[in-house]
Amino acid sequence: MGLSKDQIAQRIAQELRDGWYVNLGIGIPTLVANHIPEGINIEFQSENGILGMGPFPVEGEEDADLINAGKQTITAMPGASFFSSATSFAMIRGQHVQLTVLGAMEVSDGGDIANWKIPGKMVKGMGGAMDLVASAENIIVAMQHTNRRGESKLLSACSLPLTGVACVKKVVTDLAVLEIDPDRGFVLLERAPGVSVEEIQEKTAGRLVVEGDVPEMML
Amino acid sequence: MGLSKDQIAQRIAQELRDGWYVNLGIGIPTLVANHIPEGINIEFQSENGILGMGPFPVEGEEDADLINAGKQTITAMPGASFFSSATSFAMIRGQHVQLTVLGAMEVSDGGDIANWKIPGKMVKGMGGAMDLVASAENIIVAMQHTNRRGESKLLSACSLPLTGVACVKKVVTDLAVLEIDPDRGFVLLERAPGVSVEEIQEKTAGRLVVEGDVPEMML
Amino acid sequence: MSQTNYISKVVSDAHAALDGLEDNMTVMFGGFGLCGIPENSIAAIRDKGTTGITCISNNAGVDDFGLGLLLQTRQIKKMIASYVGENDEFERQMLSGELKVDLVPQGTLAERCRAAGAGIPAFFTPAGYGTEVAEGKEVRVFNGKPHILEHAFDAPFAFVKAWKGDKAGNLIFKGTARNFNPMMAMAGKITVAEVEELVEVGELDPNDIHVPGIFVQRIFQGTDYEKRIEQRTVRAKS
Amino acid sequence: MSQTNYISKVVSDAHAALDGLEDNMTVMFGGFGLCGIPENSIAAIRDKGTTGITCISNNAGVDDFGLGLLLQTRQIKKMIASYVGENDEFERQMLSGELKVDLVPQGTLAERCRAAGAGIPAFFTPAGYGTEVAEGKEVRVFNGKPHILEHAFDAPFAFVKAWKGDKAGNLIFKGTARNFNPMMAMAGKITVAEVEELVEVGELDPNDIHVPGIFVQRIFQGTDYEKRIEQRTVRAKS
Repeated sequence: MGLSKDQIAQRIAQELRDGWYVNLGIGIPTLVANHIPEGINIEFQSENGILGMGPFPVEGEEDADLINAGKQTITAMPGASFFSSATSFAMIRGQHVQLTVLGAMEVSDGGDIANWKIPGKMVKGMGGAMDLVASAENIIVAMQHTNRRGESKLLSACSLPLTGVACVKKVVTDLAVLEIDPDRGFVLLERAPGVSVEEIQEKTAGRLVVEGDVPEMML
Repeated sequence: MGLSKDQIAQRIAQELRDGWYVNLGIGIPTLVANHIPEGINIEFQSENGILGMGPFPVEGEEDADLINAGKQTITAMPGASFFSSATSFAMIRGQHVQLTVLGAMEVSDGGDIANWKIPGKMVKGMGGAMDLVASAENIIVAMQHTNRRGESKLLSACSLPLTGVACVKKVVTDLAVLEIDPDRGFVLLERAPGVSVEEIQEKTAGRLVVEGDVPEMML
Repeated sequence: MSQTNYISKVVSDAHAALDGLEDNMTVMFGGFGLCGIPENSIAAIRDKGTTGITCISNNAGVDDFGLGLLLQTRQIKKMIASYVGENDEFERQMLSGELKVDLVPQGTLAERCRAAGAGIPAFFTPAGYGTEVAEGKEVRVFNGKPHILEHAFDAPFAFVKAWKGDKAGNLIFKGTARNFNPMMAMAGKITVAEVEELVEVGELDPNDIHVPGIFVQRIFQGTDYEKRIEQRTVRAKS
Repeated sequence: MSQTNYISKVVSDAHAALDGLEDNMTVMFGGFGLCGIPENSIAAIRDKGTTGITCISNNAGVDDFGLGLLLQTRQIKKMIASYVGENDEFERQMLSGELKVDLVPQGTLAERCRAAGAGIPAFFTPAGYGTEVAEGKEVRVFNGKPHILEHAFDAPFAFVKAWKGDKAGNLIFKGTARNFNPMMAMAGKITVAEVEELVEVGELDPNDIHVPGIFVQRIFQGTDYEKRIEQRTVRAKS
């Protein structure tokens, strides 16, 4: 059947390491914050100018001057700091943020990512995504394995305009965890519970590397 | 004869205009702050990170955390701000400072300036001088007309290593006020009280333009 | 000219702050979404009727607030932004060709503003390499990684909004309402700052200033701030 | 690993903060003159005996204080600075060829540090055009004015000094002791911050932070600050 969005976030949260600064994109990535493992200290960065982002406020405590990059009201944790967009992207471009998690429309087996523009449709803009993917040393994409028409989003080459090239390190979908080896393609690391290697092979259009027994995810 | 150092500063202070941010170099330029004309509001910038620099502290109120670019203890005026060296030079390079006053060893009649290095002597470094002269739209040089050996410091071309090219707008010496017109050279605007045009001509090695009656300075 | 020993930047209100703003100028607006936007200045520009504006702003407001107000009245000719997604009128004007749009990666946008203010005419960044953003731009490899050359913006006017400001133009922001405001203040030839609270010189700690007054040419006390929230998200009380 | 919900940067003292510092590394030191220098870290490096250091610092201290301490012990191989004028031992070593010196305009020095921290590998500046600083560098004209291309520094270690800091590494400076410290904090792969007062997380207002903790890898409470004044200048009481 595959993972729910929240389970995708839960699996990604297992990648978190103590002491990491993390930037979470809009959508599934945002949910990762709900699953920080015990004993792991993380600070979340939002590119509009906060480090140490906390959970949503309780009703009545929303502050128009305190939002995240998705324009949602948020809170600040003890130890937080506020700064300008220039300083915020200095952190990102300067590779001070250890992990970026973001969604995608397409990912190629060389690590290219497309997530900002569909020709013929209204273009909303790339926001901070191009800066994030061009700079982050560790990028995990969170997305569904296939689009609404059932077509694979893991391709040999992206068909949509690119957001960044050769940058994605790992992809976590509703079906699988895959690492990108630019020389070989998507290396299948784990299957979602109850999902077969065959189904993943069928739904992966790009090069897929299956080595030995592929374990099921532990959630 | 000619002006004292303090009188040179006094004459330069007449160039100040209300609302200007001003950076004063070490030496004679520092004295300009003592002669701000009535009704003129100026804020002094020091490139180590203060805007709104005030006078030296009274004894007992020196603060090791509050110095100017000459490493002297200073005070901060109401309305002052502190900032990093990067922001400080953003102000300078971005031409937000309206006037820079600095000393020089040599000035050419094309506006080149040399004030940081004498071959064969210990080189102390250019500090912020190269940034200041490359960026400021309005640079006044305060210096003696001749060096200790009686040789002109106003030349057709600088003999010493340059600090900046074609940047000096005006020179105020113990003998004269001169404007630099890159096409014509040093244009003599004013004479020090009791100093003749002939003396200035004799002590100026670069091209000197004398037009009509040259008035004496009003101090 | 009175002797204040500081340089006063105070103007009476938003309308006075627009002196010299003409049709077909490039104008920067601080803010991220509807957070930290110069509400009073935007309203005053709408009332003044300035047209042909090239806007540099991270976003374009919503239909009935923020820069959306200037889109409704067709005062904006071109939009330079990183994300313009929450505005139907924007979409209509863009698709009909009435509005030109230049999309810029957000970090590049921020840095191009800072560069303008800091006298850096151009710099290299990895953002956008290999994408359509890089088309026609110089590419150079540093440390094995390709970068593209991006240029500073040019902005005759910038409008920013701060939490507190003093008469000398020093600004302090609150929370994430800081965002693009500091760099745009640096970049504007004439920077207009509106503040929720205008205080006397000496009331702000010089260590706490986010934007030194040298970057602000005009400041005024804003009024009637709506400070609209775009996405009100809350959690259950635990 | 305890659950603190922030990332603790605290190390016990200056000696612990030097872990990984090896001979022949490039090391940045904050401060301007003797103002805002990392006194404890400099003393600890002297005691550790690390040699062959390439220093990036605006100044070189005086004979018996600041980086002068590391010159006395010949631990510095090369000095990258904008002004080195108050140090006889420095002069002796430079003239004898023991010490290499690379002089950089002060604003370029500051911006090259910031660029390193901000992931900008290179930028154009007008400073130094037409002088020996520009020798061998690319020149390009922007808006009719020649500029030279300058590159970001590379710094495995940076040592900075702040007034206050919290356990998450957030820093606040006082007065002009800020100077080069913020950009060097950004630039260091490992940035060590020593502070006059180390406080608990939550005690500093997040609006007032000058250097967010993400730029600081290690922080410790400094001791015995001398804070020497280089040029004590006073005026008469009026």
